[in-house]
Amino acid sequence: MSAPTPTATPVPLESVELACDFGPLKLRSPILTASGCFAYGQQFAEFMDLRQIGGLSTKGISPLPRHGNPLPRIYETASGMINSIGLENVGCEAFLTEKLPFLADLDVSVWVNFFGTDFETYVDCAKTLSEGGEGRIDVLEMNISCPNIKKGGIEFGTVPEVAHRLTKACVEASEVPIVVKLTPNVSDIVAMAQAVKEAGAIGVSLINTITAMAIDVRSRRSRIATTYGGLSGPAIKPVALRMVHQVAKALPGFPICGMGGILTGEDVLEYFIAGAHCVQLGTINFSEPGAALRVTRELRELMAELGIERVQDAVATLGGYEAEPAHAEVSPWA
Amino acid sequence: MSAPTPTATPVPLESVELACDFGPLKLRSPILTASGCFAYGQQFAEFMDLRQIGGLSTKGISPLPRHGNPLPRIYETASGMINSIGLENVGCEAFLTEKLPFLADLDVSVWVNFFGTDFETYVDCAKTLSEGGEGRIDVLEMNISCPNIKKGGIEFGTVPEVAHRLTKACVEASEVPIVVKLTPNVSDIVAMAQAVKEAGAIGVSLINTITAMAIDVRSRRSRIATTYGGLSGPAIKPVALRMVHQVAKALPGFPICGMGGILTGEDVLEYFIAGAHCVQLGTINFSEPGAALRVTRELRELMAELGIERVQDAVATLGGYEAEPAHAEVSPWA
Amino acid sequence: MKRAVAMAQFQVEVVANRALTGGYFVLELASEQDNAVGGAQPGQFVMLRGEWGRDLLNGRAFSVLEAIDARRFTVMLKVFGRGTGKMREMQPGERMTVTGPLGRGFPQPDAQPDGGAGSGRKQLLVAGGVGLPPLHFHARRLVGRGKADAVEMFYGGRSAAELVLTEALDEWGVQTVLATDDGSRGVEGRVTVPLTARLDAAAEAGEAVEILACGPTPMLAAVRELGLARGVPTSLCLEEMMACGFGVCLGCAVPVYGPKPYKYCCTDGPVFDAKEVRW
Amino acid sequence: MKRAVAMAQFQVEVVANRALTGGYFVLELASEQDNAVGGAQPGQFVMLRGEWGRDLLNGRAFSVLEAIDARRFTVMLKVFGRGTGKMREMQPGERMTVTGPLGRGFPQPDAQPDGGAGSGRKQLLVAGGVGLPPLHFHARRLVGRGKADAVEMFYGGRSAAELVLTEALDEWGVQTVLATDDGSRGVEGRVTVPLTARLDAAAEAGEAVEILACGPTPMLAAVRELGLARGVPTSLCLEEMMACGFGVCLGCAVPVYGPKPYKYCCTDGPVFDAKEVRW
Ligand SMILES: Cc1cc2nc3c(=O)[nH]c(=O)nc-3n(C[C@H](O)[C@H](O)[C@H](O)COP(=O)(O)OP(=O)(O)OC[C@H]3O[C@@H](n4cnc5c(N)ncnc54)[C@H](O)[C@@H]3O)c2cc1C
Ligand SMILES: Cc1cc2nc3c(=O)[nH]c(=O)nc-3n(C[C@H](O)[C@H](O)[C@H](O)COP(=O)(O)OP(=O)(O)OC[C@H]3O[C@@H](n4cnc5c(N)ncnc54)[C@H](O)[C@@H]3O)c2cc1C
Ligand SMILES: Cc1cc2nc3c(=O)[nH]c(=O)nc-3n(C[C@H](O)[C@H](O)[C@H](O)COP(=O)(O)O)c2cc1C
Ligand SMILES: Cc1cc2nc3c(=O)[nH]c(=O)nc-3n(C[C@H](O)[C@H](O)[C@H](O)COP(=O)(O)O)c2cc1C
Ligand code: FES
Ligand code: FES
Repeated sequence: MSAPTPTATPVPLESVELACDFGPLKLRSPILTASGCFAYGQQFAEFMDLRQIGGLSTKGISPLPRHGNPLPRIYETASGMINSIGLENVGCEAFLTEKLPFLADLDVSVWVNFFGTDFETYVDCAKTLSEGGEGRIDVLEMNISCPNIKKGGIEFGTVPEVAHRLTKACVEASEVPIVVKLTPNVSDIVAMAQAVKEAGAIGVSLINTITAMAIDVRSRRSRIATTYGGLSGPAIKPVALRMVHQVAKALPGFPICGMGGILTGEDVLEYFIAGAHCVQLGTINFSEPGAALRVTRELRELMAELGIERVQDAVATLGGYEAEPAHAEVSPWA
Repeated sequence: MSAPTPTATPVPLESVELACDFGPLKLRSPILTASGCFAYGQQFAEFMDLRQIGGLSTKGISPLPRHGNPLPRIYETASGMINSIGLENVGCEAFLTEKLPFLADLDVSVWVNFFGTDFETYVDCAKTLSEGGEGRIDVLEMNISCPNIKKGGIEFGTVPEVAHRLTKACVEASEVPIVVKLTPNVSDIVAMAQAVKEAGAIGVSLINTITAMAIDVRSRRSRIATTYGGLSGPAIKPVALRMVHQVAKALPGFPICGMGGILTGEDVLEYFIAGAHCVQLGTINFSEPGAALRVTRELRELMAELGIERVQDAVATLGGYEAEPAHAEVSPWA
Repeated sequence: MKRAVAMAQFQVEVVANRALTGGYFVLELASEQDNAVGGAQPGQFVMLRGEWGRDLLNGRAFSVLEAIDARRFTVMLKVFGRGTGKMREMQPGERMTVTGPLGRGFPQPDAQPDGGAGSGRKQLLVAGGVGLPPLHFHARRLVGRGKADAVEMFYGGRSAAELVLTEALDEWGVQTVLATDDGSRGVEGRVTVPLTARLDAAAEAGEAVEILACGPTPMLAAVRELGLARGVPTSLCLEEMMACGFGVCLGCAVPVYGPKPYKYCCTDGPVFDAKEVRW
Repeated sequence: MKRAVAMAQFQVEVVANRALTGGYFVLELASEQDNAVGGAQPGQFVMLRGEWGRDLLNGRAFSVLEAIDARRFTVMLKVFGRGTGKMREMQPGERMTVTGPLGRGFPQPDAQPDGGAGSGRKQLLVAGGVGLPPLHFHARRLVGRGKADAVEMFYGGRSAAELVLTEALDEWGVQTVLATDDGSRGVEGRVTVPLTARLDAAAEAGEAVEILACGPTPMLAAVRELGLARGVPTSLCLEEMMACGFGVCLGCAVPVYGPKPYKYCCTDGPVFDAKEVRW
């Protein structure tokens, strides 16, 4: 028997408050857009009023510009897609001069996703962005989880001690708070979150893509030139949600930015209940560039319907099931 | 530019040979059905001629019968489903007396999936099944990867040294060859495969389900009574295929039974090309109990079309991309 | 209560998709060859799936509403989630895959002359919402055998619009008590209100009755309480999440009292003796 | 070649789904309000997606075949995979989402009087298979401006059935050379056979021509070879895997010569100067 739904008292739409905290940060809305799925924002201005999103995470920035991987770089799979863009980006300098001003003007939370190719370039990048940002960057989102980069080592993202050391160095080099974006390709996501928390990250972003492949049986080649790519989209939502819940349970109160396969306001609420403090929308932006606003509207309506006034009222509120009545050979009804 | 498809010379349907080897085993067809998705086989006799499948893996057997988890136990997600059945099974004894005779009569490859709740019961189980099977069991498929079992420890499936020790003990206790079924919930699948190979397993089954969750936002509970369950179905195929390829590349020739989201003959061929020697069909059996035969037919037709006469002609044949012409500022065409 | 006919999987075409009030609709499905659903027992169900590709993987369970002949049958449903949403939009000519008939149906009023459930007692059919179809089918079958007076229907919904297919019951001469939460049709209140009165009357008159119920879980829990408190044999037709429908996924466990803690909704049920259900 | 009109995302309804020969079909789509595709340039494309749920996530790219008016336009396609398979089955009244118009179209024959591509040279349009729509649209536009003689069409397919929409070309008075692999219509052989003859004739006559080509990659590679070897300005309309269509996923990279190793099919193309393509 599924237990009956707890009856919620709806509240008026106007009393739903989306403003919320992410650790030390104030967000106007918990709905952000994800790195690599929103470029540097400009293109989306044609589709919506960007000031209504909570914030955005830029395409991952490295110290020097990068050109990305050979093609094919993307392939669609069941309820998801695989990508291996290769962390193509304009580099720190061009970012600061050409892209950041536009973002700063939006007055939303600006998360600059970044990475290096080794320990030193990670730290350099954090330092350069922190200094060059001149207060216009709200978060440095450190990507230690990209499956598509050859140099730099998978260990940053999979070995807690290595992640700890790297995070610590970047936190020390940066005035801007650091959120570490973790890869799901690990045995123990909690150990990773714990390690970067202790190193001074103000929160974690969960999850990056899951390493994956697809094969063209006619050409007998991977559908992705670099053989493997990262799986995103609704297919991975159940895995992402599980990891968010694991981390939220193990590190209560530690801010989590949840992502993976969000398509609707209901998906967002699932992430809150699991323990996320804010979320990012990724793949959906490609097919529906105005998705962040629709999802915001849906979330607001759903919160009103379910009587949830503030985002934090829902965060980490997963309940359990009542135990079934004890088993007995003979029915008490007999 | 996607390179042109290599032109294949079709062969007649009759010359397609599905019989193949899996290490020391001879399989009549590489298409088996997966543990937990085929019960003990009987129910499927109403839908198809079971003698036409390559073999089947039984529901996981433990030394003693188990009753399984409270409900809800299953939930559908985007292109997949989550389950937490709780390894319900009839136990070794009832399996040997009540279920095995039916399977032995089918004259297909009988894989008995098994597990214990700790080191000793794993070994016990292997021994009991090996002895009690009296030659009617072809493979003991050791499940060290079930996300739904509380006792027994996640370490069996995630720490190579622990998996090695356990596998070694079971191999020594059993006359029947052991295939170890690995969990995808690890940072390094190759290390796991390597460990069980060195312990004497004749092959690995890849992959079991990915730990996952979904939330009912109205009741604020997990859709699964035990909070987490295992994700299966087409959603996970890209992850499974990647792991099969990683292991096949690292351990050439080591038999791999591939599974995860197979729906079509083309899916099967993808697994072969990635490096699987045979495959299992799981979730598809629920909605289409005759799927194994349709998929067999599709595979045969596709092999004929592509001029692949024997299964092993396709195994581990993934090719690469030609390099793009070197980049230059000035076009050679200019 | 053994399965009456062999189950099988077969293709059907949507013949009609008829809207009723209250968001309910009836799909009429037909196969090219005779199918086993023609011989379905009331309470048995089918797993249905459209040509939906890689998402919406598993079939959806629906009670048979009517086995029209050896090739045609109907189900009644409303939009619940994605699968039923797609079914609402289906057009005549579209194809679906059916597995069934599955499960065990309701006890027959004359099936077992040994004094247990189904022993010639008057059957009080208690239906709520999408719980109507199997009981409607049950009534139809008995009417077809000239036994309209073997059953009485108690049928509840939130409002008049949610009570559907009642004309047929009238036509058949099946005594029917309707109840709506808002009083817009029939008795005002839950269906358990008139049912209680009926049970009390039966007890007073020493009349042998039994209950067959299908509907939302809270309703079934209340009906069980009422029935068993009075020693009235009570059968509940349950719904659980199902992936396969034929006993292999073990997803549809129903907690029970008895030698084992679980039975399976799809193969042991969906109709269970209220006494054995462990809620 | 800047984007002529702002792109946007909007809803359309399928007005008609017309089968042609060879498995091709034309979808006519209409929005309730004026849409920007009405002002599309030939060579620009749209991303289309039906109400397909959680699978088939991204839009599919299709060249505009005709911008009928400010609300209606058509695309021409054939079944390639799952998305186009669903589109084949679409019925009038079904809804789709459109993003577009996207990308940069073909050079106009009179656009640039500076001697570069599009400088009043005669345009040889070379189409193969699903490469027809943008060139057909281009010819239609020029005809509409009374310039049927600014273009000549070279159109190839495997067999007669694969050559579609040729009546319109005849009607418009566009000089057209057809070629089929099996000789069932027009010249026997690849479309490059008559194209070679035409290029050689132009060279001999000192006639200024340019090539605009769209079709399968091997055809484009051959056309590039022919054109550039003779110093003929050549534009290729390319296809790459696309997720977004508007420059944010970086999935549709095209390897090029120039300051950077990649350009993007969706924003820098789909029409590229053959010289810059790095194949
Ligand atoms: C024996 C039986 C008979 C039924 N008879 C009817 C009927 O006659 N008319 C009717 O309207 N409904 C009936 N149902 C309920 C019907 O199966 C669900 O409404 C339907 O599965 C919901 O599918 P969905 O895709 O719209 O919902 P979603 O929420 O999108 O479905 C997600 C998944 O959950 C499963 N699921 C969700 N709810 C249920 C449920 N209640 N029971 C089983 N699986 C569920 C679906 O099958 C699917 O796998 C019956 C259920 C059972 C078990
Ligand atoms: C600029 C441009 C214009 C096009 N114009 C036309 C046209 O007018 N008529 C026509 O029939 N086809 C055209 N195509 C090709 C068309 O986009 C593909 O045939 C279509 O995307 C295949 O989708 P599917 O779902 O059937 O295939 P699937 O193989 O199921 O698609 C899987 C994924 O791959 C992508 N994909 C597959 N092939 C291509 C491709 N060639 N280009 C881009 N993405 C692809 C799909 O968008 C989808 O995301 C055009 C492509 C581009 C890039
Ligand atoms: C095309 C593409 C490019 C991406 N690039 C980056 C990146 O540069 N840095 C990063 O941290 N994550 C990147 N991601 C991962 C997303 O930010 C996000 O974590 C992931 O896609 C899961 O969310 P989704 O399922 O909503 O897309 C990329 C994802 C996609 C699909
Ligand atoms: C309901 C269900 C029960 C399962 N039970 C078992 C099990 O007992 N032992 C096991 O090793 N794997 C079990 N599996 C995992 C499958 O055998 C298979 O590895 C997995 O589902 C991936 O394949 P698929 O995507 O084709 O389903 C189960 C899967 C499902 C869906
Ligand atoms: S639904 Fe699969 S066992 Fe009942
Ligand atoms: S399709 Fe996304 S950048 Fe071109």
